[in-house]
Amino acid sequence: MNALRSNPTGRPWRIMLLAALAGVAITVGAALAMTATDQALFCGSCHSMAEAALTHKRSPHAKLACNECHAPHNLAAKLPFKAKEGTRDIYSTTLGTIPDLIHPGEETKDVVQANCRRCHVASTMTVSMETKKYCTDCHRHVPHTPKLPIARRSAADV
Amino acid sequence: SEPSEPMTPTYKTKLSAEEMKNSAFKAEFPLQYETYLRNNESQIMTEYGGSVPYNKHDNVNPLPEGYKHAQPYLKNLWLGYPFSYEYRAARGHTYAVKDILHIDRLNNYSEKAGLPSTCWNCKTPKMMEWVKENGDAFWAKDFHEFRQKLDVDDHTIGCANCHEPQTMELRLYSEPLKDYLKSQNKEFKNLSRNEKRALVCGQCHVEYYFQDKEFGAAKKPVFPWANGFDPEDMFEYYKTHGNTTTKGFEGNFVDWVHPVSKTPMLKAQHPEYETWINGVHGSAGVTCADCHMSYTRLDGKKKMSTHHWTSPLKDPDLRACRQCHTDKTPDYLRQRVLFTQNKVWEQLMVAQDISVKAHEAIRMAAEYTGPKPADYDDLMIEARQMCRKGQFFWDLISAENSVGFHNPTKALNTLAQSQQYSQKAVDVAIRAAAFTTAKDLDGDIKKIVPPILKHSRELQMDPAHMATHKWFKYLPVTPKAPRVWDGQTRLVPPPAPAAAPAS
Amino acid sequence: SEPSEPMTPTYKTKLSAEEMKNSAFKAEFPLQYETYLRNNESQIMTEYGGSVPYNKHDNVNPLPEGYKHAQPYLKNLWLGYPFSYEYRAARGHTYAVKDILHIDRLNNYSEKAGLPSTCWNCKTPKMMEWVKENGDAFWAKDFHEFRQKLDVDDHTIGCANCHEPQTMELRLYSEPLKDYLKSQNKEFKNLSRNEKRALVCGQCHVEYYFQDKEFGAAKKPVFPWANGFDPEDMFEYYKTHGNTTTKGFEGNFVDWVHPVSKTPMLKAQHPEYETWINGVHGSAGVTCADCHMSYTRLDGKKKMSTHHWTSPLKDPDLRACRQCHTDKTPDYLRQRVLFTQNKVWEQLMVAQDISVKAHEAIRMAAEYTGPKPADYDDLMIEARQMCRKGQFFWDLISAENSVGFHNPTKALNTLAQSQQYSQKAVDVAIRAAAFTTAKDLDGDIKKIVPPILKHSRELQMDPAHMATHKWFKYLPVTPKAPRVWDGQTRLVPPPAPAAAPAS
Ligand code: HEC
Ligand code: HEC
Ligand code: HEC
Ligand code: HEC
Ligand code: HEC
Ligand code: HEC
Ligand code: HEC
Ligand code: HEC
Ligand code: HEC
Ligand code: HEC
Ligand code: HEC
Ligand code: HEC
Ligand code: HEC
Ligand code: HEC
Ligand SMILES: [Ca+2]
Ligand SMILES: [Ca+2]
Repeated sequence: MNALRSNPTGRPWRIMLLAALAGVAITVGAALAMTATDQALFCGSCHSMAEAALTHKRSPHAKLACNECHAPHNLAAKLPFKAKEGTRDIYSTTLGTIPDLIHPGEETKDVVQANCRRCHVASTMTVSMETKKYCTDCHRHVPHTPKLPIARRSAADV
Repeated sequence: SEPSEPMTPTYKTKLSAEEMKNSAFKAEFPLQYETYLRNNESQIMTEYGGSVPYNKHDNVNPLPEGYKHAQPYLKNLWLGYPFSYEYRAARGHTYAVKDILHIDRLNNYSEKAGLPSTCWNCKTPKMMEWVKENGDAFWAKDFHEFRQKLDVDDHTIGCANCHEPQTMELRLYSEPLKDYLKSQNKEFKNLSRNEKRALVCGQCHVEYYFQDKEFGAAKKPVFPWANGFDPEDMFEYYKTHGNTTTKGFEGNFVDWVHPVSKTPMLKAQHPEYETWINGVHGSAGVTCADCHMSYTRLDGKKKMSTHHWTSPLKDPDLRACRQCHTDKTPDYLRQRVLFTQNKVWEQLMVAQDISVKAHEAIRMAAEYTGPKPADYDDLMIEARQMCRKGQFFWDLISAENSVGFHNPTKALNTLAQSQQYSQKAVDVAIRAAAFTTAKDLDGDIKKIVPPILKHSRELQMDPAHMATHKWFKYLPVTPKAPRVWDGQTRLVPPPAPAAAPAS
Repeated sequence: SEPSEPMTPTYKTKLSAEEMKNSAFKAEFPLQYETYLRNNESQIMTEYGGSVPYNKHDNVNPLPEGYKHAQPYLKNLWLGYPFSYEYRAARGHTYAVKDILHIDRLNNYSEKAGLPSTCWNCKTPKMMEWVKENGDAFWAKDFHEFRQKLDVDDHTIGCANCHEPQTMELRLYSEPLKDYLKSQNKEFKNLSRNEKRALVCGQCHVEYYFQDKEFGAAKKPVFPWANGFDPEDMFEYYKTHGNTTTKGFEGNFVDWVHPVSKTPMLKAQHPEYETWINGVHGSAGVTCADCHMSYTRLDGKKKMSTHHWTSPLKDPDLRACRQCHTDKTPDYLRQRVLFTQNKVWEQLMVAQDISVKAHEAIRMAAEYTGPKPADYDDLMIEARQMCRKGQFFWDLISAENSVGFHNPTKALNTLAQSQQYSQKAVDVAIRAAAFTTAKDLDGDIKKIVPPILKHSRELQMDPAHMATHKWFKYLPVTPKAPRVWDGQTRLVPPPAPAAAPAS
């Protein structure tokens, strides 16, 4: 199922794409590109991101860029992270191995968690909200409302 | 681009508005069609569900004939009713026509099927054609009349049952569901997309009955929902929607009379929709399609609804569930389903046993010849009413295909009620027999009334078989008759046309 | 600028490590203390829960004495046991000492309370002091000995029961829970915060029993969890943890013998923790504190855990629930809770009735003087075993304070099982009486054995009262005695000290 990990012939592709993407990120280097590729408009341009983009748009967090949550805030960590994630996204999209279930991986969850804490530091100062592993264990709707009926989040692709 | 509200994609096909053949849809929708063909998978089991059509009463033999989680008393409880001849676990939609053509519930040893054409209702899109041609006269026609009028693959449950062929919009083909919506002043096309994603299944996965002629077109299928979807609501409904004249049951709808206890019975069938509707998921708006038609990417790119309707637990990854339960592992979710199913199964077994005991208690009271209490007749009516109710409540959960998962609390509460009503039937029957039968009814029910493992239309013609169980003596041995139908094949020549009646 | 790293708040107080007084914490934690005082609210009810301490058996009188959802047979089922004198709905932690000082379960008409000091275990942080001073000799001491040794407000359940006063870290004060964790090779301080947020409640909101001296310190409280947390696990546990010598119950732990049926009984108490642990929420890691101590903002800014432990449904907005169920309205969630509670309540009532019938059936069989079946003695043992089990299973749900919400499927399954065991007790008792009692047991149980509405230690001294119910004749009329204790006040002078034994 997971071509990226199990298909050995995928390896050269992966390296090429990684190199290409990292190259773009470094040579353009402009804060502009960096910011643009953080936004809902960019991420949502991919069809497979439509559900996330829609639910995000309807949420109280709508004004945030996707990567306010989905990339490390610290630039040194953000660059390689974006390159790696971007490569994976493009790789899956172009090679047609988009999984049925796009699931937040461990790394995504940790990155997001750090960002929740970063923004909401004031809320978590007086009382420890780290009673659970993730903020979203309580704030289950943030921001993609995963418990809503599918028809209100998603539809088949044309 | 800005994300848009989720909408089913729209289509403009080259198909005719009357298209019924499944294969006709293949060219335009190769991916949906490919998943549709996966309904042919008929091997994989889960703990309680899955797709092997084993005999649902046979907990003795291994798969594919029996299964560990079978209910041994089914043939006893449905004695005298076609379901006692054969009842198997459901499998994929692509088998619907094949399976109905071979099921022993229909009389394949006679020119008369014993059941009306209504049986076709939930097996084929051809229904639309047949109802249009025959009007309400269709329902009461003999089932056999239409045996050869369809193709087993091309006309089994398929695209046209749920989609308008030219636009692929969801639609209803089902007459009883249309009638119900009309009675609620609702129109399918004005309902939300989410409601439609459950109602298309609610065309078939529902409790139904065949209308008595006094109430409209004879044998027309009707959904007994006027009072609501709960067991008590449907039971109340049946009290006033039939033509029975039996004392104490006047005006009741009755599916058949149990030959052992002479109780006017109800049969419940697959009430998935009614069970789901106020369950944990149903009330949260999570629809059948969310779990049984989750999105998949067949070409690795495009998202589409899988058209392989089956147990979502057959997928090791439980992807259907984890669209919503993103924070849970497949193993965790599976365990939670089992946490409910194990308990429901346990209570189902108990309810079944007491239901059998109720029939036996009533039989003994009916045959009791000693001095009777003054209110004997009333007691017998009360005992039979409780027996009817207890068994109907049991059957609503037994016939429901999720072993309680679609609505855990309703399932368990209904089974507890079933046990109470059946126990009440036992108590009242013992009272009617002036307590003389208490002793014989005490003890292990499996010994008092053993489960019937084998029974069929053919076996009922065999006096030796009919001597193997004490309850069989309440059934007639039927005359030996050759098999007339094997699927779509006639095995004996058709009878000479009846001479035109002299006029 | 970069926001600062979030820090889990830690505390370093000026309190002594041995601080027990609630008021001592006020200055350092005014907000938590303010919410703590809200536990004094004792007026608001929900459909099934809330904080009015009505009599839990009284479904006749209005609030505050009775309530529509009371269980009428409690005094019958607990006859001969202190619970039959008085049992009220729980209210806030701030009342714990007040309420135990006034409850009629303890004998206030005698120098001997009739119950050991173990009763103090879950009412006050003073426990830590008392256990330290007395060691394991503490438990078997008379309850009255400690009546005046604490302050009703300052020493009611409070901060020190759950927090280490100098750091405010969560800690366990509870001996039985420490013992249990030790038996599992676990240490509280190594557990996750999430587990701690349930275990601090699991110090008290659990089933317990007072140990027979053969098994260790006499009267020490123990949690019967060695086999697990389910009803069957605990029932099995009790089979081997007592000193009973009664035939058929050898080695069983027994709380008391029901005087009417002579059945060695078990009493279940508030098994919230055991019920929750494998329920929908418990298994998902949602803890007691998540629902009963949700974060709140008292001064409009600072967020803190509310220390008002009460029904989350008392809040019209159901804020505790909606942090997780953000997509649902309060009304929707309330209806879902009721969907479960209504069904559980219905089955609780039925289970209760059959349990009463079991005692009556056994009583009749015991008093039956006609020719007995050969296995009469064995049958009586079996009937009593089933009666004990049926009532224990009922009590586990009856005593649990959420009316099933903490674990809907386990609650309903347990009640169905209770009904089956109790019915089995009835059936076997009828068999033991050679079926002669079947007739007298048939019919409305409310008429055969009316619910006992009034009973108390004082009433039991009154022969006229003791003539008002047929079951009372199995109880001794107790000698008239003046009241000795009213709360912390002695009403009669202490007895002269016993003369020193001559040596
Ligand atoms: C406020 C923080 C936040 C923002 C903003 C946000 N996300 Fe997420 N995202 C999350 C969290 C938290 C999860 C994990 C969800 C879970 O565990 O259910 C997640 C999961 C995902 C997933 C995995 C699939 C899923 O639905 O669980 C995708 C894809 C995703 N986000 C894409 C996006 C896109 C695209 C945007 C912008 C349009 C976006 N996110 C904006 C917090 C955020
Ligand atoms: C080129 C199309 C495309 C774009 C643009 C895109 N994604 Fe994705 N994304 C995908 C695909 C395909 C997957 C599934 C990858 C897989 O799991 O193999 C995915 C997966 C994810 C996941 C879940 C994977 C995990 O490991 O947790 C997150 C979160 C996510 N994307 C966020 C984003 C964000 C944020 C952006 C914008 C910065 C973005 N995506 C832009 C195609 C895209
Ligand atoms: C870049 C900053 C930022 C990040 C990252 C972020 N938030 Fe927020 N969050 C906000 C802002 C700003 C608001 C207020 C939005 C409003 O009310 O308009 C908010 C609102 C909220 C609210 C209250 C509204 C609601 O939806 O209930 C919650 C809860 C919340 N955030 C939780 C989270 C969690 C959990 C995460 C991580 C998954 C997260 N936030 C990540 C900035 C952020
Ligand atoms: C929340 C998910 C969910 C929803 C919604 C749902 N189901 Fe199910 N369904 C299940 C699960 C889980 C099972 C149990 C499968 C098993 O035991 O293997 C099941 C079992 C079934 C079965 C039996 C399958 C088998 O293998 O025996 C049928 C038929 C069925 N459901 C139809 C429906 C219909 C019709 C609806 C809507 C009215 C519906 N379901 C709604 C999850 C769901
Ligand atoms: C209202 C719709 C409806 C009607 C009317 C209906 N069925 Fe079905 N039938 C179903 C559904 C849904 C299933 C699958 C679920 C199940 O088996 O419980 C099914 C399953 C079956 C099966 C395969 C499993 C089995 O039961 O052995 C057969 C055969 C069958 N039906 C025959 C019949 C016959 C004969 C009649 C007429 C007496 C009939 N059906 C009437 C909806 C219907
Ligand atoms: C039992 C009902 C049922 C049958 C039979 C059925 N479909 Fe569907 N179909 C649905 C539902 C439900 C949807 C989801 C519609 C929505 O979400 O709005 C759907 C969606 C679709 C879509 C829209 C894209 C997608 O994948 O969601 C297409 C195309 C489609 N079906 C084709 C077919 C074809 C071709 C057949 C026959 C091989 C068929 N359907 C048989 C119920 C059915
Ligand atoms: C036209 C009637 C009809 C409609 C509409 C219908 N079903 Fe069925 N369904 C059946 C019948 C009949 C069977 C049993 C076929 C057999 O066993 O031969 C069945 C079987 C099933 C099974 C069991 C498959 C297995 O592998 O065990 C599932 C699950 C199921 N249906 C779900 C659904 C869902 C979900 C929908 C709506 C999206 C739906 N059905 C719509 C009649 C229907
Ligand atoms: C479209 C969303 C959705 C899908 C798909 C879904 N669920 Fe749920 N599930 C919910 C919601 C909503 C609840 C109710 C609680 C809540 O609001 O979170 C719930 C509750 C549950 C519960 C707790 C109640 C109980 O019955 O014990 C379990 C377990 C569960 N789901 C399992 C499953 C399984 C297994 C599947 C797949 C067969 C599934 N769910 C599919 C949304 C979904
Ligand atoms: C998911 C939320 C949730 C969790 C987790 C939970 N409870 Fe509850 N609890 C409730 C609800 C809802 C009620 C019913 C209140 C009512 O009927 O008014 C309740 C009732 C109670 C009551 C009775 C309150 C009254 O007013 O009568 C007690 C005591 C209690 N819970 C203790 C606990 C303990 C101890 C735990 C952990 C072992 C726990 N609860 C876990 C939601 C929860
Ligand atoms: C293991 C802990 C524990 C022990 C030991 C214990 N209790 Fe309690 N008690 C509780 C809890 C928890 C409640 C609140 C829940 C409830 O009432 O069900 C409570 C409630 C009460 C109440 C108020 C409600 C009522 O029942 O009328 C009284 C009075 C009381 N207990 C007295 C006693 C007495 C007397 C004993 C000794 C026989 C005792 N307790 C032993 C935990 C305990
Ligand atoms: C029945 C148990 C219990 C009692 C009694 C109790 N607490 Fe707590 N307290 C808790 C729990 C549980 C938490 C949450 C701890 C966590 O999440 O790690 C908590 C948290 C706190 C915190 C940390 C900040 C916050 O609000 O979450 C403070 C301060 C505190 N309690 C003070 C007190 C004071 C003062 C009292 C007495 C008036 C008291 N507590 C009584 C259980 C209790
Ligand atoms: C030291 C023992 C003890 C501990 C620890 C304890 N409780 Fe209690 N709880 C009691 C007693 C005793 C009562 C009944 C007091 C009364 O009625 O006099 C009670 C009553 C309650 C009530 C009923 C209040 C009402 O308004 O009806 C709730 C809810 C409750 N507790 C929840 C909790 C939760 C949640 C925790 C853990 C955070 C907890 N308790 C910890 C002993 C305890
Ligand atoms: C145990 C449950 C729980 C966990 C874990 C949790 N929260 Fe909360 N959170 C709550 C509750 C309850 C509220 C509502 C408090 C109120 O508004 O009175 C809340 C409120 C909030 C709000 C609303 C606005 C505000 O500032 O009060 C934000 C933002 C928030 N939490 C962020 C977080 C973040 C970030 C984390 C992870 C570090 C987190 N939460 C973890 C339960 C939780
Ligand atoms: C910290 C998170 C959290 C809190 C707080 C919480 N829940 Fe839940 N709830 C869940 C989870 C997790 C499930 C299980 C299904 C799932 O995974 O979505 C669930 C399931 C449910 C269900 C479906 C199962 C059932 O029992 O019918 C209901 C209803 C429900 N919750 C009501 C409530 C109510 C009422 C409260 C407050 C008294 C509450 N919840 C508090 C997380 C929570
Ligand atoms: Ca029916
Ligand atoms: Ca106990």
